[in-house]
Amino acid sequence: MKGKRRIALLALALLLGLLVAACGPAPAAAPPAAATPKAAEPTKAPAAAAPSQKGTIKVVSVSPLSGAQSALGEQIKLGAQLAVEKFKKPIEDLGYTVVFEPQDDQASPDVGVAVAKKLVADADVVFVDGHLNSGVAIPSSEVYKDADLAMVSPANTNPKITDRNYANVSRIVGRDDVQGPAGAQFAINELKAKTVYIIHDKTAYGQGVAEFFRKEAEKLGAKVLGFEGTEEKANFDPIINPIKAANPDVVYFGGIYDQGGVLLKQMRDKQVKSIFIGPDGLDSSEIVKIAGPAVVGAYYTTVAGPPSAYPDAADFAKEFKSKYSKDVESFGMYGYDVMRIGLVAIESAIKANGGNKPTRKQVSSAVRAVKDFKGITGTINFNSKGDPTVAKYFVLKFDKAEYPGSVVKTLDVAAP
Amino acid sequence: MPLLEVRNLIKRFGGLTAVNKFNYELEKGTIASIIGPNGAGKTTLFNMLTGVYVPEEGKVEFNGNSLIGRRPDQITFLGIARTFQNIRLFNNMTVVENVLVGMHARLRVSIVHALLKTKRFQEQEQRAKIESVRLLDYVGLGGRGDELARNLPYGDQRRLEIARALAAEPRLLLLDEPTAGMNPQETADATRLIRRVRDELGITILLIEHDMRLVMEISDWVTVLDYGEKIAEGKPEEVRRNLRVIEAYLGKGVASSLTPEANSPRPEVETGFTPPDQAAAPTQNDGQER
Amino acid sequence: MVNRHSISMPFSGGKAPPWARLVGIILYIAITFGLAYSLEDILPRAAEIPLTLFESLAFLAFLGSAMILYYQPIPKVAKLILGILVLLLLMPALGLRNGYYLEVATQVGIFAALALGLNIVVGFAGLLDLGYVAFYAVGAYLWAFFGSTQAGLVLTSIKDFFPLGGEWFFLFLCLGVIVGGLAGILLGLPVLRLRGDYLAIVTLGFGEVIRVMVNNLDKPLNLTNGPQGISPIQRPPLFFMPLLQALGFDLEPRQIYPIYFYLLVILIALIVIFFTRRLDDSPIGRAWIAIREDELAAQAMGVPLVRTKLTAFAAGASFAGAMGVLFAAKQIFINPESFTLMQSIGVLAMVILGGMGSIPGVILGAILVTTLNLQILKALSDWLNAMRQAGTVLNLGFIQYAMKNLPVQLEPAKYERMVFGIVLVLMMIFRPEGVLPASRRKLEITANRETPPEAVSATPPVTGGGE
Amino acid sequence: MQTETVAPTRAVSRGIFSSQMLRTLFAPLGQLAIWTVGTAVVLSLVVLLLALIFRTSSSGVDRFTLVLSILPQVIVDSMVLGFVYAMIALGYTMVYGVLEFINFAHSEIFMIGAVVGAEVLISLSEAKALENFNPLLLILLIIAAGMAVSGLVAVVVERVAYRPLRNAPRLVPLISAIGVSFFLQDLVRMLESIWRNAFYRTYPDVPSFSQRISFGDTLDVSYKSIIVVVAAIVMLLALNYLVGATKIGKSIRAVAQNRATASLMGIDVDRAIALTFLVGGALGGAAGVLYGLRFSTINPYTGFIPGIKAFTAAVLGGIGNITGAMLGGIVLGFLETFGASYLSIFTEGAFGAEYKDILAFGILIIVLIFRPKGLLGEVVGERA
Repeated sequence: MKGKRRIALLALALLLGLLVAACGPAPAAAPPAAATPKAAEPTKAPAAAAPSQKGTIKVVSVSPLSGAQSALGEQIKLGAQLAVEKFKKPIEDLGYTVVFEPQDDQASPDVGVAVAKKLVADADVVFVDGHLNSGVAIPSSEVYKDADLAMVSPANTNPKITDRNYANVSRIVGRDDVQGPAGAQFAINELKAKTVYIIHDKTAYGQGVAEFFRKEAEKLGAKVLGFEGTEEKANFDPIINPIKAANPDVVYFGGIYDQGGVLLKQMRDKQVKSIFIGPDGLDSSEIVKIAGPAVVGAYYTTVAGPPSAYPDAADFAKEFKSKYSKDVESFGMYGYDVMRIGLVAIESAIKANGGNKPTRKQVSSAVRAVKDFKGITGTINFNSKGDPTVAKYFVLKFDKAEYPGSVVKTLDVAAP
Repeated sequence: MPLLEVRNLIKRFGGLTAVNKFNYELEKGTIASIIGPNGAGKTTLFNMLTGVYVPEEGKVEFNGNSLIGRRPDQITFLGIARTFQNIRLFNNMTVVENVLVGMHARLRVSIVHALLKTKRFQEQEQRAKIESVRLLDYVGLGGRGDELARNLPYGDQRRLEIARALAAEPRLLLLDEPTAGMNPQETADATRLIRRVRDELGITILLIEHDMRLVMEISDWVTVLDYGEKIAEGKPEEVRRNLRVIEAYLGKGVASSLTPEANSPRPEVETGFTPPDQAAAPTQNDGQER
Repeated sequence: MVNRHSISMPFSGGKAPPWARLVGIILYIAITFGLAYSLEDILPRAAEIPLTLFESLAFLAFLGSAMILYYQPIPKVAKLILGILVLLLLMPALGLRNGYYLEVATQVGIFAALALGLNIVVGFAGLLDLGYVAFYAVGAYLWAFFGSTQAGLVLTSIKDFFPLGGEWFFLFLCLGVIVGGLAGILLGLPVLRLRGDYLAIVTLGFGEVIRVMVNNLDKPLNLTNGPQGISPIQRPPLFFMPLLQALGFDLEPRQIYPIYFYLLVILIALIVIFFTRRLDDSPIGRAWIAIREDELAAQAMGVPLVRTKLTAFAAGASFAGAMGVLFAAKQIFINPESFTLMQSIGVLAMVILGGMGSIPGVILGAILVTTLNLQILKALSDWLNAMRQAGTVLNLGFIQYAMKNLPVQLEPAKYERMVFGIVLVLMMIFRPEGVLPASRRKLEITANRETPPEAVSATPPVTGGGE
Repeated sequence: MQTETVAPTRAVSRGIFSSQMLRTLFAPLGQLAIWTVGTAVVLSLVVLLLALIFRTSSSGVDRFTLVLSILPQVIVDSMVLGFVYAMIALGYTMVYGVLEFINFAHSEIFMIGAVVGAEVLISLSEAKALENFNPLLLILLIIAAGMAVSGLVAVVVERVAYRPLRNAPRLVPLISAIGVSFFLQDLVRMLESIWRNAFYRTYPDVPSFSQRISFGDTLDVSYKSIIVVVAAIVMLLALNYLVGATKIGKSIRAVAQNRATASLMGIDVDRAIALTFLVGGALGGAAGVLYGLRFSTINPYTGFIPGIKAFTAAVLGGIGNITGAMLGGIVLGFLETFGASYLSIFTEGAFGAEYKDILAFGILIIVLIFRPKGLLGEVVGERA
């Protein structure tokens, strides 16, 4: 009985709270930003100074900000944030407030879809910079597609992302069916590997790229001694033992650094001397922290070259560092470029729409219409599927226990 | 042919033989008691009769069916219902529902009928409910059907347990200390009820009891267990005079100092051994029943 | 008896006459709906004002109206009309305004049905099942397999049949019930003899086993496509499209589907509620509860333990199977990540929070946990984020805290587990019976004899009274 | 609870050095050795036999040489894992023995130990103090830190979340324990996030631990593995002494036998239970440190899977039985490592290490169904 009454009271309290909240200008925050040293923050100042006449435009980043992969996701978010801060001016000049909303998909498809639905429901959201994981991007983009919401991916390399031919889904990175084979070609042609052993992390991404690696390796005549998946995060003993027995020339790991680093370290601990290669999931400074000296000699392929590979990127890297006191990594650069493309597209869509707020569809087509965009990661044009017409692939090697490795090979490959 | 026939029943727990080579016959229509000090194996015996324990050896026949290897619910279906030493009601169900659960063995139910609420199902439910209310009236709980079982006073809980057991329409009713913890008035009521159940419903009754007055007053036949063995058996007055019985209860020295002619068990005998049984019951009932 | 209906209304005392209650509830619905609908326009936009948070709370209050309605002793017709109004009219209207509301409502419906299924197992029969989500996965993969090209990869000789058309969805919804139930029996048979706490761990293990299997059964035979997941999965057909067009609604499928799924979910959830109530009020339901209360006594009363537990397992699992089919169709894409232990624990938290064995309680639990997860925690995160970006400084009088210094890791949305954990512990310690505890049904036959007529009339005759 | 099989009660009165005493203390060691060797031999024979029967794989690889070449390594890895499981399993089994309750949160106690160990090592390494430390001292320091914090957390958890529920129906404390488990995961994550802005922690390299002893090509034992095994054995002996031969142990055993009676005998039941949690938690914490040391990365969710497996080990050995838990841990470590190492060799990749985790669940289910007593324990089935 008491319970029911309590519920009713709760409901009442809630309602009253809402009424109060709705009537009185709310809460215990001290709004005058000008009174604080943070007034110089670029985000705040214009919004406060010149409230827009034409409404709000929201651009978002969606990436894992929590969990194992938050180190990668955080880069995307910070890159995008920097881009918004630096390049929102033209749109604000057109009379709109630009708001940046970083979202967390927790690297989970369920959360990703829920976030996508939330974004779609917010009419102000016109551009999505995300996701990190293909397994999340694929179901989420189904939601974006129903709303024509433009999504450009800074990281998803799974072929399926663009192979569905959705007009609103694009990416500025390469594809697993190029990256995996590129790794295989490098291993077999350059490193002269005869035998390979493949491990993957049982995620859509890791297993996907591992399978492309296997196909290409078999095609090139290398012998695949093993192909195993594991969700294990710590104890790789039972996986390493058969590798040790098989003694392959190359061990390829399809997956993310949080597992890859540990695997590598334990492999070296057990005196497995095979060459270690992985995809762009290993492309993070964390792998050096995890594997320590064991990282030396390992290779990784990536679609995102290190700042040193891009001449324009040096200034950006400096700015990033000074702003967030963190070194920029490749996904930060891609997150930054994607957001810039988004802002450019929004601006042109507004102009094409006679200064009125563009529809999502208009923004989506404006994204595809972006021509010869000079990003810090290269010049970008989209093909009809949404892939960049030409994508760069890098092979890097850790010469010492320091991130990033040095570039040993660069490939320009047209999208298939 | 006796209603219940037990031959050579043995139950061991580890090294301890709880019931040893127990033989027993129970005729239809009797009220029989099993007495004995704590740990004598009475409840173990009940648990074997109702299928909770599987005996190591021996056979149990009820009404021509062997009970060995049958599950408790199957034995209930054959016509044996029981109550428990420490009341085991379904505390968070209403009084009527407790009785309805007692009818479970007799209700033919299928999920489909319940989901579709077919006419047959409704009629059956209606009949069951009417009967439950009647049973509650019978044991003197009329009008309390919608209370939660746990809210009943102690004596009424005992009665409800009997009503619940009666709902199974048993031929044999096993009562495990039906008056334990009752005051004299409640005990008298319970005694009357037990007798009525036999006389009016024709149900054979086997009870475990520590209250000697009750046992002597109500029983047609008394069996005494000690350390798992039957040490005496007979009409109440015979058992009362049996020296081994007195020894078992009071120890050798005391027994020899007592005259066998004592009219009734002394009050110390009644109360002397009931409390420990009750004291440990709430927390340690599991161990207790072994 | 009388108490049972004495839930006090937000706008009146405990003993208000029915008309006042009616007015009250209508007012309540109107206000919460209005707030959820128009807060967006009312509130000024500023980083410091948690608009989405207020919206979520308003929406939660609106969702709660269905619960409050349920407890009102107002004429049944009025309840029915208001219920239909809330669920079938106002909710879709909110959905058209803000699609996320509809998504949340749909998820609430899905989780309510799941929680009701788990409630049979945990709440009624007292069997702690920590792998409940396995049955949900079974249903989801059942439809995903046949409703996509996946089946064609395995059954190569008849691969042209796949994907099965959307109209098969409805058949599979029924198949989901059966397959889920069978899975429940298969799982239950070996483990139901175990004592309660062991059962919990073993079911947890089974849940993991199913997830790992699904994740790995892309070889040797590609049944599940492993971690890549299966997509696209067929959706049920819009067979009523012509009717809508005839009525002059010219809507695109993508506008219709959210509402369509919402209605489907509500329909199924209602069926589940209906069935659960019927089971609860049958010998089977009583046997479940008897087993929960005292296994030994139940058995001694003629309740066959294993069979009764199996029916509970199967009944719970069959609901999950059906919801799984629906989930697959709604998501279009499924992969093993959707069927983790966290999901099982989330559903368990709903059951425990609301009240084990209490049907309205469990629904309330589903509403609270789902909105908390999907809306409130996220809204809090967004709010903190906005303040952080805007450089807000909190003025607490004696201390000034610059939001910018708040660690990014401290976002409420990330601490789902913590919330579940706290809910479970606090509920167990302070209110193990839940927010809305189960109350046993009164029986009309005794009610007629024993209670004043006024109370009886408040009891709907068909079901024998409110829960 | 069968602790009396571990140690006769009268041991104390005979003085510390009596032969009875020594037998009490070291009998489990012998048992442990027998089981370890026995399991290793049996499993090795099984895989070798299988390899002989199915000698050539479809691609022409000789399975026998393949199997044989890694066998020593597999056995060593099995032992390491087995001892870690054994130490975690002790926490489950002790609490179960005393309270008949599955302490679901024990896996998080283990995790907390691992995190504390990592933080101590990281702090030392950041302070550049690692080199100056005597390696032995360092080991003792981090294990002690992990034990202290874990033991303390276990006691607090018992006080806050279990004690109020001690007389509640069985499922109530279990649900509370599940809640605690999830709460602790996120709590650790939150604290680490605030403090370190990251919650994936890596044990820094300590050069003196990273050395290895090589026996030719096939076997290579790192110091870390040796540390794990030795530390585990020392802990197990210490526990054995504590439970079997001290007053504390006696009070714990008394409470396990019969709480009501123990309390009548003047034993402080609450204190004995708290001590049980302290000891079990400390062992879990030590196991966490060793686990982290050996496998290097940990996070707030590290505990869950090893926890479940250790629980399986406890059941396998006969829950409530201390020696059983150790043996169960060993056996499970062997089964898991053998299974995962060799499955893919025999199935040619169709099934492999990805089924490693569900192997333990499979064993759990099979044990519970067919031998609920475990290897040496009490009956698990429902009491009447």
